[in-house]
Amino acid sequence: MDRNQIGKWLRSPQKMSNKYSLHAVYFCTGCGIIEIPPSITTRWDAERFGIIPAPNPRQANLFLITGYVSLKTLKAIIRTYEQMLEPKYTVGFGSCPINGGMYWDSYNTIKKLDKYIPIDGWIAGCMPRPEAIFVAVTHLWTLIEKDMATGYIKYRKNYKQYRANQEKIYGSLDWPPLYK
Amino acid sequence: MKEITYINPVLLIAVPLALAFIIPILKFVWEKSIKWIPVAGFLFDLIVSITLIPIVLQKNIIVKIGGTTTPFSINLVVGPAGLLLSIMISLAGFLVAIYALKYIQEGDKTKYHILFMLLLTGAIGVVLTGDIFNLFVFFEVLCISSYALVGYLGNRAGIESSIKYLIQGSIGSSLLLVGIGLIYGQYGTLNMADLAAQIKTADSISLFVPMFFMITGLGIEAAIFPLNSWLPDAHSSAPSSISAVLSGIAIEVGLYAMMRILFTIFAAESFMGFLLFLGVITLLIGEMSAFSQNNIKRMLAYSSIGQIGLIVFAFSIATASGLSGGFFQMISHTLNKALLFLATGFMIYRTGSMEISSFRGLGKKMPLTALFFTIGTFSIIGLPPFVGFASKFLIFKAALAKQELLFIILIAVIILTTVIEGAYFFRIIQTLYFKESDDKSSKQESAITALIPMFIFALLILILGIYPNWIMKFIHSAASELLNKMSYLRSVLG
Amino acid sequence: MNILLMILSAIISLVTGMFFLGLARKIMAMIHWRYGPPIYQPLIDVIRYFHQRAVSHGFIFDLGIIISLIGSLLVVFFLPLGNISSFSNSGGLLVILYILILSPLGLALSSGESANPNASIGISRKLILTLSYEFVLIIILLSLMSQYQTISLQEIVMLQARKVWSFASWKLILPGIAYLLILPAMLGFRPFEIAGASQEISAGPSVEFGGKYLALNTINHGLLHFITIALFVNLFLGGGDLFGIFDSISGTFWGSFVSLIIFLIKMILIFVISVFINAVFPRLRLEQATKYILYYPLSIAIVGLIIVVAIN
Amino acid sequence: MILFYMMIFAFVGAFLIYFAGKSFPRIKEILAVVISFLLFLFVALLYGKDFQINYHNFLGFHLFLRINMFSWLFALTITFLGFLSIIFSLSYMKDKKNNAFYYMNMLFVNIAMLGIVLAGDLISFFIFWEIMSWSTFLLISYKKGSALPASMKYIIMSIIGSLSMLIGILYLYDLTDTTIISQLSHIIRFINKGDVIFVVILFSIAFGIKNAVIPFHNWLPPAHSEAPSPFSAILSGILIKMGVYGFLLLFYVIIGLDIIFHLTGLTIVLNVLAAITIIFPTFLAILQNDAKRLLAWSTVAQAGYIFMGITYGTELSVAGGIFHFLNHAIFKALMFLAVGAIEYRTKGIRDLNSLGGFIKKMPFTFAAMLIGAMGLIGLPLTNGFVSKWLIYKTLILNGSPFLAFAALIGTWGTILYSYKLIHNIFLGQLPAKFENIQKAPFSMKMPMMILSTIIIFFGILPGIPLQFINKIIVSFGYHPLNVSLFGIVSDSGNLNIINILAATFVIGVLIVLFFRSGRKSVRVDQYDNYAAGSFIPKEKYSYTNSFYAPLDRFLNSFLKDYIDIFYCKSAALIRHFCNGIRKIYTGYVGSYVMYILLFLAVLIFVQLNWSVF
Repeated sequence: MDRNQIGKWLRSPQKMSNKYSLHAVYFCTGCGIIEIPPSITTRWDAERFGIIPAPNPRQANLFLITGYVSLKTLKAIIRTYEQMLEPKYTVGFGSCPINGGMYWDSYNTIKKLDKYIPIDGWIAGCMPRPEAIFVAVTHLWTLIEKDMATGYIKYRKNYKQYRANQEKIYGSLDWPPLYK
Repeated sequence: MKEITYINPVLLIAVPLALAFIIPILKFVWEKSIKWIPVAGFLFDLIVSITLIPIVLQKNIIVKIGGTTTPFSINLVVGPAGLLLSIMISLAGFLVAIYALKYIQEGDKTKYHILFMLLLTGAIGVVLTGDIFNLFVFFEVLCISSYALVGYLGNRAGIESSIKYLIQGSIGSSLLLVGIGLIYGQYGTLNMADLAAQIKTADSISLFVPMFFMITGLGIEAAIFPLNSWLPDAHSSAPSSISAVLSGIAIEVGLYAMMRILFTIFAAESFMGFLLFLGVITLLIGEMSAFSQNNIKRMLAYSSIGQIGLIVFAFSIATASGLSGGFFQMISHTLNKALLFLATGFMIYRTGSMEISSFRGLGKKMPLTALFFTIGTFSIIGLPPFVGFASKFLIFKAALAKQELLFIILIAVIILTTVIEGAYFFRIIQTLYFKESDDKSSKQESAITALIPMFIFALLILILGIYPNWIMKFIHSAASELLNKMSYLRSVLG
Repeated sequence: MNILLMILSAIISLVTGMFFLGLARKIMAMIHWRYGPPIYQPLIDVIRYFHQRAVSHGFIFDLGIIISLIGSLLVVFFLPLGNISSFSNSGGLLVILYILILSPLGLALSSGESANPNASIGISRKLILTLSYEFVLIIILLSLMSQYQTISLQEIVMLQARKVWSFASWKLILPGIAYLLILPAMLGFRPFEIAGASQEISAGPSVEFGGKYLALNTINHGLLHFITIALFVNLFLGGGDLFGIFDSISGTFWGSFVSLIIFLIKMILIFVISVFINAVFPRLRLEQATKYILYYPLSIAIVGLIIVVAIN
Repeated sequence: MILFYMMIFAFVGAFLIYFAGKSFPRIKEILAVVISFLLFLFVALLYGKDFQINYHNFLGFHLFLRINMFSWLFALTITFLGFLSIIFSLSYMKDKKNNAFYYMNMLFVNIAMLGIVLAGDLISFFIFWEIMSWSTFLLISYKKGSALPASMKYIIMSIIGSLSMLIGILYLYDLTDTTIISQLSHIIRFINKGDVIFVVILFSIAFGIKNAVIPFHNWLPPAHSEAPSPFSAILSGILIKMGVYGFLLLFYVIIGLDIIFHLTGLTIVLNVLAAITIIFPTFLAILQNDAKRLLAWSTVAQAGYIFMGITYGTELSVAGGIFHFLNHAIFKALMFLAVGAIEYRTKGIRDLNSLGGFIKKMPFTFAAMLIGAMGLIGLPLTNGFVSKWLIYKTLILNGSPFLAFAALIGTWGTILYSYKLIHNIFLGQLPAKFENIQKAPFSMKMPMMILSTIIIFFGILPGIPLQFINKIIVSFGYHPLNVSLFGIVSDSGNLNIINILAATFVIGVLIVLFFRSGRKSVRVDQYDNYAAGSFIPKEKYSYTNSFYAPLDRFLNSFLKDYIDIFYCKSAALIRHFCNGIRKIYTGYVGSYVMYILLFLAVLIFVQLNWSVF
């Protein structure tokens, strides 16, 4: 961990601060959320690494999608994701967001979340342990370090396609497009 | 001393009286002209009275009728007080007569004009006479014609209140007559000055009883508190032009007669304390009764009771300034109340109802009438720069000049009544201007002959309100004449 | 000279404010038996916020937060920090009281324009809570001003150094206790963490703040901690005085330095106590908080004021 | 005679507007603006003059008009605000019927107020006072409907007040034999204390009613909220300040310092009343949901500050009171005008629960309202700050901490209701029905702009108005304040605005630079807002309805306008009683005859038994 290397801070304060100030949206999509409380409290203490749950998406830059994504939840996920400020990072937590997991043939869950919003990294497993979150975070640090956590840029670039995918499910969305 | 020539004040009574009796004859000759007769008569009176002012201000004019010397002749004493009232009477008579040109449409017009002239002639007689029995006679002329006029419209309410008025009025007249009789029995004279000379102070019971009889008798016409029950009915059911005269003139004449008797004949200083309270109670009762009235003419009638109470209060202060205040209040009340009744008359005529709520939106439909009405109310409440302010101001000033706690308390009561008065009059103003009427018909202004007298009244209210000094000298001398018994005696008896 | 002092006090207050925020998190973590973030974690957060691409809801959204920060910094200049005081002589406590208004008002305007009901609820709660503790605060300040017969904060500090700290004088101990009782409310700490309740109304007034807005807001938050406690230390604990031990070097550079250090140590002590309170209490409802403040601290403060007035 | 001709000119002008307005609609507006501007100009040119003239003779009283620094300041404020609100009326009244009547009465009120402050004797003071009362009555009634009971309340209170003043004047006249103010001030020292107190009480009722001091305030909230907004500005800005003028005139010109200082009991009572007048209306204002009613209660509270200032009686407090009068006239007029602009654009909506988000549509009005509210709260760099500072300081240092507490806590209440006003009108979500609201027209913007500028100007350079006020308090017999251009110097704590200004400016620039150096933010609309992941429901996503709900619940249980309730109850009682009295006239002639005979019988009986007469 290079948190106290002042030289790095002076060279790229943005990157460094993004790394060590990951505030997560406290958003409960599915059963995966059960792993969050232990990870932020005494046992694993995520605050050591500057990770705390943020009260709302405007103040957060990390989006953990914890568990299966139903059609109804997806709408909220898209909305929340769009309201987060750039740069922002998303991590799919558990196998359900990756491929539907045990809901692989359910009629109202999303199988591939990254069709709708960009995902910077995945934590596989059902369910992953809190340690996995920390592993994911260190990977995310690396990605940020190497300018590879660019999901939000991808989203902006391919917004038309994402929007089309979103609209395919819902017909039309309540809100106007984020980008022109 | 060089004799100054002047028109004989007898004409003030004689001309209208004669004209009144010409009317029925004229009816057969030229019917259209009869309604102009009162106008002409009172215009004449007005001019004559005004020309008399400078003379009267120097000394009282004594007119002897019947040849013999005072105290045995029938005589007229034209002092400032009498003349002041006679000017008011003829002014009101003149203007109301103009008003009546268009206003009186139904009933027997001949009767109306005769009675109207008789009423005011009687009033002039009362204020000018120097003889207690003549006073009674003129008083009866006034009363009887007003009984008849109250019932003039011939409807149920009119007749009913006319009868009521008649009953109470005749009781009053008889009491007055009894009083006069008792006095005559004791002193053998009817001349006021002579009586006054013989009665130094009213201390014996034989004097009090006739005094009480006379006060009660006159008090009925003067509408003092327990004696004024006829007034709301009578004033509200008479035609508005008559209500104007009754309210503006008749009760004030009654009051004047009463005060003349009290001050000049009996010099009853001790009785004034009682009248003070009576005045305030009359004021209080009048205004309070008016407060929740919905019938506008009744409201105005009750308001007249209140105003009379205030005048009684002012006279009962029994100082020169108090009497000036009283006289000024008389003038202002005549102007205000006549104006209000005249305006109300046409407002009722146009809406066909006496309910205040039916006057909604009249400010749009009859702008001038409503404006005059507003001026009248502002004045009667006592808002500057209208005449009502000056008169109330004088009364307050006179009362406070006594520097007694009693007067401060009484004035507090008067303030309360003024507040009540403000409350109900401002409510009408709001109704006139600020409430939307249901029907959207166009302007229906009063007839021009009605607007002219209203305009003159309003103008007088405004002018006297701004320049009260113009008449203050006259009023002061009227007050001192009434207050100063000895100078009256000297001027009459020589 | 004055400008140098201004810059100095601004820097001190900003640094101390951020330090307080970090300290609070660290202490809380320790009480939770956690390791906790580094003490400079709030600084990292602020840097991160500052580099994010924020959304704005309009001109007042920008202006309000700036006004808020201006207000807080202005107050700092009116507070004597040890012997350092930029212009604590232009208006005294009354001006401080008024400028203290600026900060919540700016925040209120800014979050009001964000058009989020959570923000409005938060502001409404904050204003009501402030109103209730302001009852107490005003009485406390009035007792002090009546006792010392001045409205200048600097003079109050000097008079304490000359005689005895207000908190130690029996006449002013009641106002001091009342101040301590409302201190958590002024700091927005836990029994009174009502306006910025993050779980209930999504951080209340700052719900739409992100990016540089949130950065300014966090700095402002630190400053408010600083101001509240500095005011207490100045009013009751004699400012930078330590029983007159360092009187001999007062007026010199080292004198000022020592007094500043003493001042900061006192502040940290008070702050730590407040954080302890924050750690052990649950949140109250607004009605409960208001009622509490209007019952206990207020009655204590009123008794204190009566004593002061009666004795003078 | 210039003063007299000015008044005549104005009165004639007012009538001219009415009659010209009937036939040529455009002319009346031009005339009204021109006349009010000329009045302002006249008064402004009279600066520094000190003379009095006898213009009329009324029932043996000589009526005077006079001008000096004291009346000049008030006259200038009156004509200035009158001019501005007439300009504001141009668009506000454009579509209304019968606006000739409105303009005429507007001028009447202004002239009457001018007459009050220029009156050189108490009789003309009273006459103008009454003219003001009735013309105000007509204007308050102007909007019909619920305005009618409001104006009734006003006029009844007003009559009570003016009559008690009349009694006071006449009582004073009996004692001193004069009503001329300049003579009264010499003679008054020969009157005994009891009489002075009596006169003060009588006058205080009148002035207290106009100045809305509790317990005489009940006419004000309905009257202010129901009057047309430009007139509310006048009403709140200067008309109720005639009470202030009256108090100043009574205490410091007529009675004078050396006597008023010895009436300690009286001043304590007045001070306590002032404190109550600050606190209760402030909290009642928080509960209001009608924008203008909120401002009206706020006016009552601010009038309390002024009253506190002028009755406390130190030079700082009197200066503060006069200055606060000036400031309050400016910012409250501004706020009423701003609400008027909203009312004009929304076709009469001023319910705080149904507005919101207007900052996007009427930014200028918002700025005006914000500056007005800042002045009202008394934030530094606005004018309200200096005047309140003066009052607080003297209250604290002269040993009245409880009064100071009332004043200071009132300020916090002020923040609450000001913010509620701003938030519920301008901030929050804009309801969809107001999507097409337009900006305020120029004739509304101009007065608001001028007033906002003055607020800031006086706030930064308080020395300018304070120099005039200094002259006034010197004429009252106080020592002058040590006023510099930017503040006040005194031995117990100075005020220096320039420091605050410089610091604000420097910090502001630094913070703005810092702020600008961050990434540029993206502008989003009100629907792009955090709503727990859902798209926000239109019309429902707003927190304007009962903004201070917890406080409302808390206060509603015990805070009511008890005095108004008392007055209304007693009015109902009087009405009931009056109805009872009317039953004396039974309509049955037999009882009438009985009254007559009973009267006679009682008179004779009493006289026979006790010979009272």
